Amino acid sequence: MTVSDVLMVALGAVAVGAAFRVVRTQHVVRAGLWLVVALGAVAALYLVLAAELVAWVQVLLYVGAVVVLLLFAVMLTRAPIGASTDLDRPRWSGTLIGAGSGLGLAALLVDAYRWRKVAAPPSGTAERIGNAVFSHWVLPFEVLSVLLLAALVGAIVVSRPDGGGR
Amino acid sequence: MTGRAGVAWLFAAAPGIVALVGLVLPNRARRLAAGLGIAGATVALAAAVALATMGGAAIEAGRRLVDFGGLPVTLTVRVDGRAALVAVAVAVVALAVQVYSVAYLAHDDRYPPYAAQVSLFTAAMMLVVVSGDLIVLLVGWEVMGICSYLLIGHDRTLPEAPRAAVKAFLVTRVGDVGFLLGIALLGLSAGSFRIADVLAAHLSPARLTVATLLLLAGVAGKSAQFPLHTWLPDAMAGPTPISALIHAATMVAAGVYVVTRLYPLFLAAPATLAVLGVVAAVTMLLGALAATAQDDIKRVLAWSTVSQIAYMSGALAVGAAPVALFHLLSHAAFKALLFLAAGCVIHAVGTNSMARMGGLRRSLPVTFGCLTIGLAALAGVPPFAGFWSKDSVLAVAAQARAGGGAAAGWVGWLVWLAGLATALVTAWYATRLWLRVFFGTPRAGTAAHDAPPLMRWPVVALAVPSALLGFAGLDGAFARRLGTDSLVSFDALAVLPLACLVAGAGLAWWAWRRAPATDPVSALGRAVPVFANAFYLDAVQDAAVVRPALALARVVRRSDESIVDGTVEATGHGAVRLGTLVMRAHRGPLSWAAGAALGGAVLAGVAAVILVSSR
Amino acid sequence: MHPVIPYVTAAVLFGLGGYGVLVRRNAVLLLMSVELMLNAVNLILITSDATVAAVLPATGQVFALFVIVVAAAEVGVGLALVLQLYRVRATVAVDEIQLSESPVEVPEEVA
Amino acid sequence: MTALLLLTLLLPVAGALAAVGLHRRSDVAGRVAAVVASAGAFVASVALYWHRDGSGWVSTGQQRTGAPIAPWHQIDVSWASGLELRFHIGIDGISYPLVVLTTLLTLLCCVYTLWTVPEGPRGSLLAALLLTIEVGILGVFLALNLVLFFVFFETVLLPMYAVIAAWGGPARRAAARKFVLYTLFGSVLLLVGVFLVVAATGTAELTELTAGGPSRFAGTLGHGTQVAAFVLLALAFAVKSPLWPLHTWLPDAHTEAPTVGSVILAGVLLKMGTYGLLRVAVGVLPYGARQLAPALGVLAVAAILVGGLVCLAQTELKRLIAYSSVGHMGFVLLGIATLTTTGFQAALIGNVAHGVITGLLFFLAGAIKDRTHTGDLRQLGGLRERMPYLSGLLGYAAIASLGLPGLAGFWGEAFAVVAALRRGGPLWTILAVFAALGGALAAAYFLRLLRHVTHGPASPAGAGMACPPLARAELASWAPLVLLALAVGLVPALVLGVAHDPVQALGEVVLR
Amino acid sequence: MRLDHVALLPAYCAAGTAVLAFLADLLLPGRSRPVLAVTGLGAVATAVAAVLVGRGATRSTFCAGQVGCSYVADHTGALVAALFAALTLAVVGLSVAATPQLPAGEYCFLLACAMTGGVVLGYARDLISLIVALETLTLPLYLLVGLRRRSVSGAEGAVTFFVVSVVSAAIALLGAALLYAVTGAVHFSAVAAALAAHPDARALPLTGAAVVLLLAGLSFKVAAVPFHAWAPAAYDGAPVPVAAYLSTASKLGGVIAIVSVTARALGPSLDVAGPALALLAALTMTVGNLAALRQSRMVRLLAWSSIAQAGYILAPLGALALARGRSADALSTAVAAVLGYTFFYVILEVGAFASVVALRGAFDGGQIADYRGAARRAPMVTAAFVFSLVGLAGLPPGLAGLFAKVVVVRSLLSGGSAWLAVVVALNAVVGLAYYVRVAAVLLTPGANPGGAVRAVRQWPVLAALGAATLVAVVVGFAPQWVLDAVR
Repeated sequence: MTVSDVLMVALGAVAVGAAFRVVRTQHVVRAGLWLVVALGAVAALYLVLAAELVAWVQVLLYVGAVVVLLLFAVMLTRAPIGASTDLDRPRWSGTLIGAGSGLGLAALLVDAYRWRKVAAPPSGTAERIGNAVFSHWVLPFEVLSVLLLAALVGAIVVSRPDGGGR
Repeated sequence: MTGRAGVAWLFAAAPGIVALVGLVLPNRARRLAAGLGIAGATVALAAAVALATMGGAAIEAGRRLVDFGGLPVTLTVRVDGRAALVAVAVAVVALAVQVYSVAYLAHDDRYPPYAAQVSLFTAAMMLVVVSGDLIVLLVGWEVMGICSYLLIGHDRTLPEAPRAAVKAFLVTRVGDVGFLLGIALLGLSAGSFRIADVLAAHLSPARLTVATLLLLAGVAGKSAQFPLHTWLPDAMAGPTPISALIHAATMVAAGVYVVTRLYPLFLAAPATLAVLGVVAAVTMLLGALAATAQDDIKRVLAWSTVSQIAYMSGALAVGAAPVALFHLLSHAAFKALLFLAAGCVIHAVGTNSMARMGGLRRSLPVTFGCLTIGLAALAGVPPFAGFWSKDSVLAVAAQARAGGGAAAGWVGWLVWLAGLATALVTAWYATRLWLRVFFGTPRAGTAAHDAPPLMRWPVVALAVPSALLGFAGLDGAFARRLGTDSLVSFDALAVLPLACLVAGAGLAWWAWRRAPATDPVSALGRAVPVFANAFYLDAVQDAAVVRPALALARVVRRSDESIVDGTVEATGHGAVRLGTLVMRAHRGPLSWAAGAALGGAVLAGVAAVILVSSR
Repeated sequence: MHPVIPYVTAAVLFGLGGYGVLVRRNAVLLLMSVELMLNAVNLILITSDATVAAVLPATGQVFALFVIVVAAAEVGVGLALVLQLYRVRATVAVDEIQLSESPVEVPEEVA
Repeated sequence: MTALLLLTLLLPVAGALAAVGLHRRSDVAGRVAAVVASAGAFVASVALYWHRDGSGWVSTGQQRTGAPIAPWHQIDVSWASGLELRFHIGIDGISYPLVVLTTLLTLLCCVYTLWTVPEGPRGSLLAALLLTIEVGILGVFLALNLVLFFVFFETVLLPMYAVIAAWGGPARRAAARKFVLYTLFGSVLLLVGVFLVVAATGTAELTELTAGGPSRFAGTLGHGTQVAAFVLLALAFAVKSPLWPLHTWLPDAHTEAPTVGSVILAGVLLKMGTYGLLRVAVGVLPYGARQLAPALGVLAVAAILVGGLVCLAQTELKRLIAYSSVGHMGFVLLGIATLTTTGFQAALIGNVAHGVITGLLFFLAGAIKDRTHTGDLRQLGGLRERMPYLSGLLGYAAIASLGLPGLAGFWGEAFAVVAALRRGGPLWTILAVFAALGGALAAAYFLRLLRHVTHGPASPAGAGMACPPLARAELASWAPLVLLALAVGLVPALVLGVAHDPVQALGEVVLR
Repeated sequence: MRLDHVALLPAYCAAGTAVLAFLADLLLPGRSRPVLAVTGLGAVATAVAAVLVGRGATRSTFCAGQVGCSYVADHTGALVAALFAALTLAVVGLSVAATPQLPAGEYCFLLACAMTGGVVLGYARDLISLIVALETLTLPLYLLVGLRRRSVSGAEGAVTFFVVSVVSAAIALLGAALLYAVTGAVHFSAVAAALAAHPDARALPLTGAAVVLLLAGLSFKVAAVPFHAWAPAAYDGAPVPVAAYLSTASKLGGVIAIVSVTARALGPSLDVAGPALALLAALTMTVGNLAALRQSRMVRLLAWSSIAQAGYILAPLGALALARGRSADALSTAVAAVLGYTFFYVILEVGAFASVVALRGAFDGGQIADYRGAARRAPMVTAAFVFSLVGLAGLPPGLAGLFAKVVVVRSLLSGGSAWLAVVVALNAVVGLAYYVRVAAVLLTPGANPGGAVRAVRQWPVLAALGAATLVAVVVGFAPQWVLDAVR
């Protein structure tokens, strides 16, 4: 166990714990807040794994934007602030499938990697990633721009209030 | 094709063509139809007589009709002396029937099809007579069956006619199953269906026995031999001339004729001959005994036919085909005469029932005379035709008792004894009929008088051969045409049939004398219903064959609809039900869809892992 | 370092996300669960960069970036749709959205 | 002469298009166009006989060409090479009688439709559908490419469905559905079977596939494949023929179909199954055929017996005739199952005879039902009093159908029995005996039918009904069938003469 | 890095169409026809560009040295791109009936964005581009489904579609990520090379799971069982032209993605992918057909039938389940069969949906019973509809559909998968049961109680229908053109 291992275990525990709260809490707003914790812990994990740029993008985009968006949605749909009793459906099938997928995947990964040790990868600085993106991944980048544009326009047209002329 | 072969074809072709024309005539073209029918029969008769008198060697000519995978079917004519003589008999009877029918069915509004069917019947029989190919023979054989069906069912006023017609065809058809199989077996063994080839082929004894036994089934059907005789008495539902046609020269004679045609095969199969002998003996007595107790004049004659044909079978069973043919010819003459004369009686009194006849000899003198000749021939009174031929049959049977011939000795004994007993019974019932119809006090209400000339003349004409044909048996040329040197031989045993005749006739006369008003049959006491119902064989047949078949049919239909079709329908319904289940499974909220996707992925992953690990 | 630690973390996150997707009735909570799943994928991608000799360096991280952006776009669109649903139905409970018309109607004739 | 071949196939297409095109403007004109087109096709198909190589009408049986399929005329154009599909059509002695029968029956049906249109949409649409069906059937008989054969095999399904569903009796929907689904079940198996063969051999040309028999494709068409493919093809053709126990679509379809639909269905559509079995299944897969012939034979005899027994207990006129078809096709299939040249010949003539006779029977049954508005045997009766000619014709047709020698039906049935006996061995002997008994059964139920319908007392239900005499249309469309039944019965070489050589060659392939 | 702009021309055209549609709406506010016309023209231009580029030699761009290229403009790609453009054009034609109620500018923009994703999809040769392109194809469609205001079923359908799509995307991404974790590559050729080079990696259960998860995630797009449950709800909630797009273009995208990945990247792991696909195909066609038997709404019936059709589409790949089917030869046959079937299918499906639009308008497919008497009201449209249905059932006169089935069965038997061929064949029987039911209703004369057939007379709708029917007829008689095109 190296320092990074200890960190990863700790952050992983935080992420998993927070994620557990996200899917189990009876408070809609708290779920959003726990999500912040979980995503933050994952971002920290990225840092440990030397993916700096991704980590910061995660913090900015997820913690900054997505979660805020989600909380807005919670408010807009007039979700109760306090605890609710009817947030969940009967959960045996969800438990079965969720546990199956999670544990099965974990088993596969454990089977594949055992307790193997690897060297830490070179740091994923913005420069390196940027280089990679703009030397090899221009096509998806460009297509992504169309995607984002479509998402933008679409989200606007769908959320535009009624009586907008059309 | 030689000219004589062409003449031979004319036997069948003339009535056949006439029949086809007649079938499309409108119902009102009565005279034309009658003329056509008579013309057809006349041409056939002329041709037959010409060929019979021409003599000369047998004709065998033909051409290939079709080829079934190396099995050729040929349109072959094969005419020898026998065929020519039988053809003459057929033509004579046919002509007589055609002429007779004009008057007998004077008020029938569907005469053209009737006349055409009679012509077709004649043509079919002629085809059987002349054909040198078994398949073509089968054509004639079966067409006769269907003509009998049509003609028996002709009378629409009789409620039992359709039933009798169906019965006639079906019973013979059952026999024909065997006939077809027998022909097929022979044809396959010989590689050809030509009779000449079949006769020349070498068949193993077992195969030969099987084939001839199968043929025998068909013969029994057509010739009304036990156990397939049940159709014949019922066939009386047809018009009387048709009965004459069926009984005298066509249908029932065909069976016997075909056996003589293929006789070498039968001679080589002693087991078949033994079976034939047993059948003949049983049928002979059965028919004669049944004839004793009938009230319907036509039924008496019908049962007598059964019994008389059995004489021919008996002759065949003991190895004497010429004698069988001799009896066939004389029987053709007197049985046609009997039926046509009986028709005159029926025509005169308007009923078939002998209980309502009696004392008719004065009002119907011509009919009386002719019927008397016919009955005498039937009973075997010398010197009428039946005496000579029946005596010949008994003589050959007596000879066969010693064994060493074609058949075993016991077959000869059986046929001989049965023949003698039958001669007695025949004399008895012939006398009874004669007395009941023509003597005693008249029981009919209306004043009867002799039939019109068109009916009278054929009867008179037929009386001639009935009386005289027997003498032909003494003629060497005639015998040679039938295939033997001499037909008639007398020895000491010839007295026995005469004794039987006298005994039978005497018993009947005695019984009648005692009480002229009552039926002599009452002397038989409790046996009467048994005889009248022909030992209840109809009921047996009904219970053993008809009812089970119909029950089976109902079961099969029901199971076809419920099981076979039910499976199909169930498959369809099952698919729809499965569809309902699928839809019911999809009756969930959105999360169900997501769960299916995730769950499906998990399952697929598990499957893949198992697949990879098991490699 | 032992890559199995982040891998297992990712696997558990994915499972929790799946659980959330299936169990949550509130559409917004459902979206949050989806985000957990996508994060699990990203974590795997990032970790892979450390464990595999990639033919192109840092492909995993690039992939993860794209995934983050796609996920953001999806969330934006998804929330818009959820809000629209809320406008027409006044609820965001996903289990009130039925997959099939109810009741299942029975067509008249069968095979 | 290839133009004639094409004309035979295209004239009905043109007629169908013309009839559809005209149906709004003038229904009568559409029907006339259909009659003209079908008459043209008939003439063209008959004319195919001339200008061919090979022997005269009645073969001497001596000369033989080597290949089982030696077309008189053929057209061979590539269509879709990726699917091994070639537009390869040709005619030979085996297909010629069936082709002429098809064009003849369609012509007669179109003529019939000229005067009599069953209740439903316009008559010209019915005529157009009949012509479309004709194209499909002709295509099946003419195709020399397996894939093309399959395409044409499928072509008839929907038009026939439409004919039943639009012009049929009260329960037409269900009957039509059953027909189309059941027979599609058969044809999809055909599809699989065809491509099993094509995948194994790499060709779909019938001439090539049948040419060398097993030797040519010995390496590629293994025994297992042959058996599997034969099972599939035999199932497909058994459904179409139909063979017991796959027959239950037939009675329903016939009972509900309009008269002309029944005539086409029984007259020629069923023949696609038997023809396919003979030409494709047996011709291409002789080993498979040899392996499965006993099973086929047993089922065929079962069909004969079951068909006969059900008829004996049947109470509906058209259903009875339909079940009698099951029995008759049983004889045809028995002939094929024997795998002897005798059996093949019997099957061929049985096919044609059944087409002619059952076509006539359905015409007559339709006429009776039209007049009395019932098909229930118990309510019919005394027909010969009220409609003597109709009942006479019915009697004729029934007698022909029960296999009376001298009429067309005899040859096929008798020689199927002969062929079974020829095959020898206990099994086939027993089959022959039972088949012959089935023939007696046929007599029983047809005479029962006649006893109910023509003989017997007039039924109270039908007594008061007005019974129009036979119309000109009826006579015109029946007369050829009446004559053919007699002509084929008297001169079987009309059908078999041309078939002798190809059957002989086929027999050699199969028995090698 | 030099870009080959010629190769990228179709993608540019598609993206340009989106921009132009948006601009047209800005410049001509409130008028829908010009916007639609511009979009249609853009689609035509895209198709032309794709065909022109495809006729030349194969062009590659966005290459990473030896590793491989992200974008390869070969003729299959050109066919796919042209097909996407043509389908978009047809849907634009159908949308004429819808735009009075929908915002034309945004509608066309989203449609064009989806087309862009589809066009790129055909050319994409790495997992990242593939998934991004697929998302670009899909994401606008959620919005299009939900675009109709105040439509409960539209909003519900959109959310359903969205949720299942996102979950499936997560699954596909998981598969892709694991595949990357195993192989270290995302370019198809590199993945295949890595899998081929490392048998031990191939033997890893993780690899098997990765392969299957990737395919499972992608199967969502073709609406294969069990990733199908969104389809009926989404189709029924969407405007009919959008449903047409979902069942054709979107499905085409899924097919291309699966085929691309299977044939180009997973070659060495087909022993895992093959059985999975075979099972998927068999399950999909069976469930789809059985469920379709029980539908009473027209669009739902078409949705279920398109699920069943997805099963047929995937079936040829099921031949890869057997070793005999995994030769390079059999693989290319199977791929050609998939593409060929898809081609025939999309044409017939467009015809069917176009007929629904022509008979009922763009928003409500209605009950099947509502179509009674359609033959009298609109005989030609009904004839085209029946033709399409019959074609989908795979029977003459719908020769296109018949040959489609033939293609599938042939490729299956070439691969030795007779069992799957029999499953396909039996499913065709079940399929006919409902197609023929619909056709019978259409042709049944008789009173139409609600007067529910509202024939649409706008020419673009009829033109789209006519064109689809015409193409179906032509390729029915000349199937070889299609077979050559997909080879």
